Amino acid sequence: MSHLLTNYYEAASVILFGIGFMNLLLQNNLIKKFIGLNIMDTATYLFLAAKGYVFGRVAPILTNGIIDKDYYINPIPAGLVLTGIVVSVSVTAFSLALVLRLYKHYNSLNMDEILRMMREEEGE
Amino acid sequence: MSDFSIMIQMILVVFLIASAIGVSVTRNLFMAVIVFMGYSSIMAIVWLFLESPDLAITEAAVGAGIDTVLFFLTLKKVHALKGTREG
Amino acid sequence: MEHHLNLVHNIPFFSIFFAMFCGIITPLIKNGRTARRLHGFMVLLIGALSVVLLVNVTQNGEAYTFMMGHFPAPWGNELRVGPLEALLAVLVSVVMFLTITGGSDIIFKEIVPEKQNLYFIMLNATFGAMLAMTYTNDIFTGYVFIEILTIASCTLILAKGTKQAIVGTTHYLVFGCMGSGLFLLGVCILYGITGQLLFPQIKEGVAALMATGNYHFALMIVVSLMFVGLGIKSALFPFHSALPTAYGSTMTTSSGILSGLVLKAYIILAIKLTFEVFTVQTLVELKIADVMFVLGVFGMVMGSVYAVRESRMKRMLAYSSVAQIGYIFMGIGLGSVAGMLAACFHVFAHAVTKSMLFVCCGAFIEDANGKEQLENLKGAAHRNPLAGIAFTVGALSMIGVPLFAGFISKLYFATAALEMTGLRLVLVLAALAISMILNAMYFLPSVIAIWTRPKEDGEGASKRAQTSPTFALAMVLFIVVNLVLGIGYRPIIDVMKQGIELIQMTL
Amino acid sequence: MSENKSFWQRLKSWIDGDEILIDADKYISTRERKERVPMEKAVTMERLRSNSTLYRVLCVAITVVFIAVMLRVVVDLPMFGDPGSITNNEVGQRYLEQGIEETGAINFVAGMILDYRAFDTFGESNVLFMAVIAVLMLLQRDKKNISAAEDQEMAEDEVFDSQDSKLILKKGAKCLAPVVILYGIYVVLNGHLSPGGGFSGGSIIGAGLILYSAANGQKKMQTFFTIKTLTRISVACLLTYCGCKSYSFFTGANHVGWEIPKGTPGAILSSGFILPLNICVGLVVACTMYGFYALFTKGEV
Repeated sequence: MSHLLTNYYEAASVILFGIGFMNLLLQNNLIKKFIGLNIMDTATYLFLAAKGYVFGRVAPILTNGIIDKDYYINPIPAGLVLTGIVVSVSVTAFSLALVLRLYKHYNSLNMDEILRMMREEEGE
Repeated sequence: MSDFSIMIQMILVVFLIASAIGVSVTRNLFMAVIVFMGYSSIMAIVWLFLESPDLAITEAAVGAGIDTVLFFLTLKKVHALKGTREG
Repeated sequence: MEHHLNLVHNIPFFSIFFAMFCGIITPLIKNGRTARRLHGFMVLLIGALSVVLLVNVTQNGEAYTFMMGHFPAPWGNELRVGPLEALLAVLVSVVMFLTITGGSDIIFKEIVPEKQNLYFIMLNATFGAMLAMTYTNDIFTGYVFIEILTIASCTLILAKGTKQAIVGTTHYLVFGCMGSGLFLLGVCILYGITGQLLFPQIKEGVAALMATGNYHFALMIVVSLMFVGLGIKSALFPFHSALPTAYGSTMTTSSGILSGLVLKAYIILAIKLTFEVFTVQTLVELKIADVMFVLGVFGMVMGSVYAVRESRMKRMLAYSSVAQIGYIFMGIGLGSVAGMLAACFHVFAHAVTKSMLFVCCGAFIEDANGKEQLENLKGAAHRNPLAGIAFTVGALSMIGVPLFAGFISKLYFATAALEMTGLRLVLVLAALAISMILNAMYFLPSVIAIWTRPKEDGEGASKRAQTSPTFALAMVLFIVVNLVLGIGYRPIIDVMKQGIELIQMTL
Repeated sequence: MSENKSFWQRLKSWIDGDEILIDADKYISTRERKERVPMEKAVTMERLRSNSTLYRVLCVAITVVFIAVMLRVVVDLPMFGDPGSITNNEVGQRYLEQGIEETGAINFVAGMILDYRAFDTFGESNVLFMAVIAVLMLLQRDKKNISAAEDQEMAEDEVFDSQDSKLILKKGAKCLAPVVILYGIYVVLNGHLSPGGGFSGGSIIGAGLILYSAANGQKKMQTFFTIKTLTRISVACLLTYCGCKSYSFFTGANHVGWEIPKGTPGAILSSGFILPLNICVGLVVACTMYGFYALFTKGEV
């Protein structure tokens, strides 16, 4: 338990991941599904960023001309997260465009309802 | 890191979880997007605390900016603004 | 490991960049036909170069790493090239070329003219991403290209532009996002416990962790997250539900690419992870292999059961893919080198066969004016005999009739199972037998149906449909490739063995 | 053709090929009847969902179990902020200690993503490009993607936009847009010197363009920024990116030498390819973000 309190960022990020994942999996409403996707992605990035942090060190940008590995935090997670954010904004835009098209054709945001309508049309 | 700073960070983390749960349970889509915008802004602050200013700038511009704009445009197009309830 | 590189060694790097380059430049080409020519040229060139590379690495018996930039292994990105990777690149090029050659008529018919060039951007990107996933030696690069592949493959599905296609894409995208999310979480935790991102370094880290027993539970969860993620993306049995909706709603050409290649790209990554990061022994020790084995066996049976129930051909083929993916995961789950070898060969056999079946199915549906119920396709083979023959070959290969590719992979699965004892042996053999019977139960009736002349309009139905020469060429080549895999499989197996040995040597 | 033929008779006629049709018909028709079954099964899942309390309880239960397993993993992980953690290894050390010498960038993160691990970043800019092409394919209006209701709605929006009902807002946005764009350009150009870089700066420029377009109407924007401009800028930037990286990967892997001069660390014109790459990424991102906005609102850029 005390571990969870020291690793509070990691703990929070897996909780957020769980919430986001279940939103993506189980929400019927498409917009909330994709908000869930975003929460899930940011949770992963929070986890990664927390892994790079070291107490008492500063951001990895040269300050006062000090070149010392024990002065800055680990730059790798920040770079990976930066890449990840780009990916998730692309996926978000794409998914919302899909939502727009679906609404145009089916007048609904409910995935189950849309699937049902599609099946009914095919059945005819 | 001082105790005070840790306390602030824990409060922020609690806010993050609270807004994530809020997004999941609310039935109003407009509210969900607003709460998600708040979530992204808090995330930007968290990244400042984690000494990653690059990420903070990016998250503020993308998560709280572009993403929210896209979500709102979608809501407008699907006539979900003005407090319409989800179907 | 300082290697003297000659020009041939640059081929993997060149292939990936040339494919992406063609993808980037295609928006400037407004004409879909020109874009198609550029795509065809690119795939042919890369295919030819991959053959050169394959010959070179097998003759020298070497595997090397290619630095992407000025910095060596733990600092910069790397590609890893060996016989197995080169062979996979050849496979991807061949299947891509044949599928698009055979299915391009449908592309030009179904997509509105102003968006045809966009479709080829996505094809080029899909190709580049698959090559990158085949060659990469870096787990995060793998993730980035998984995402490119997700977006590109979703666009291939929605290109048809009908509302069913949009629903199919959304369903597919939701599953794809879940898969990549889980994979990314796995990558992050793995980075947290090993501190590395490149395969060889992670392998050392994992070996050290296994030896000391630290983070045992975390490692187990990491491996499950990554394999479940890849499993969701490659439509492993309980996660397959997006596949029939997506394939049933889109053009058969896209389905052929997706089922033949895109699903395989995720599996290739899973196989690479098994060999180059976690090792087969670790998977067995962590019990992940057992889980994959069970899911694979279930997938083999359940996929076929669903397929038997299905009356629409495209959806039937989609469920058949679920079953075949089950075979591959069962092979990985056997936890032996022989099982992996069989799984690798099945990747080849299924890629070649399923894309051929989809292209034929597309031609049949085209001749039947877009109707895809099995009863509407009656007599389709008489309208288009070449497609009929190819479909029959594909069906026989799927069932596992000797002379065709599918038989050899089943043979190797059975051989791999004979090394096992007890329950596993029984399960594999039973699953193989049941699945073969079920395959026959749904493929034979469709073969019979397409070769049956409908009575009512006897003359109208036997009217020959016009087949373009490119389609004929693609069909003939598809059949030849299938026979080559089914008869002259020895050299291919040898190259795979060599590749696997080389990977295992470089610990 | 009677139903009660023996198996061997049917096999014989099947081999002879004269009665295939009947058998095939029978096969298909039995399969037709079975086809309804999976649909009804699928409906039970919907019924489960309609039973909302049970469904919600199940959702929460699954979430809690998943989170519990993951928390168990977190308990094992290295401590947060521990300098001795395994992630602080030789990889990060080299980025920090020799980064300036080897890349010329004093923002170590920029040096890492645009030089050490540039292949990932190349993939990342391609993801963006693919996304904008995908959105273009989805939302650009063509004969399969138009509806009268939508046309009418858009016409109404246009009338509403042209009224002066939101004058203060519009004037404010007009003043603010150039400042935002300028800040974005600053962030892009200083990517190797200060926090930010191509991606964040590009999104800020994109946000500025969106603001400008919202304030002045898309018509005015179209006078200088159309779909042609968008694709041309994106393609040109990505090709530059592709070219630069091909050069450095090729020379690096083959040990050719011919390195790009790094300049004085800290100066604006320094750090080899990083500045041009940041500019390229920034332009691509700005175009992409504005492209998303325009396609979402009007279905055209």
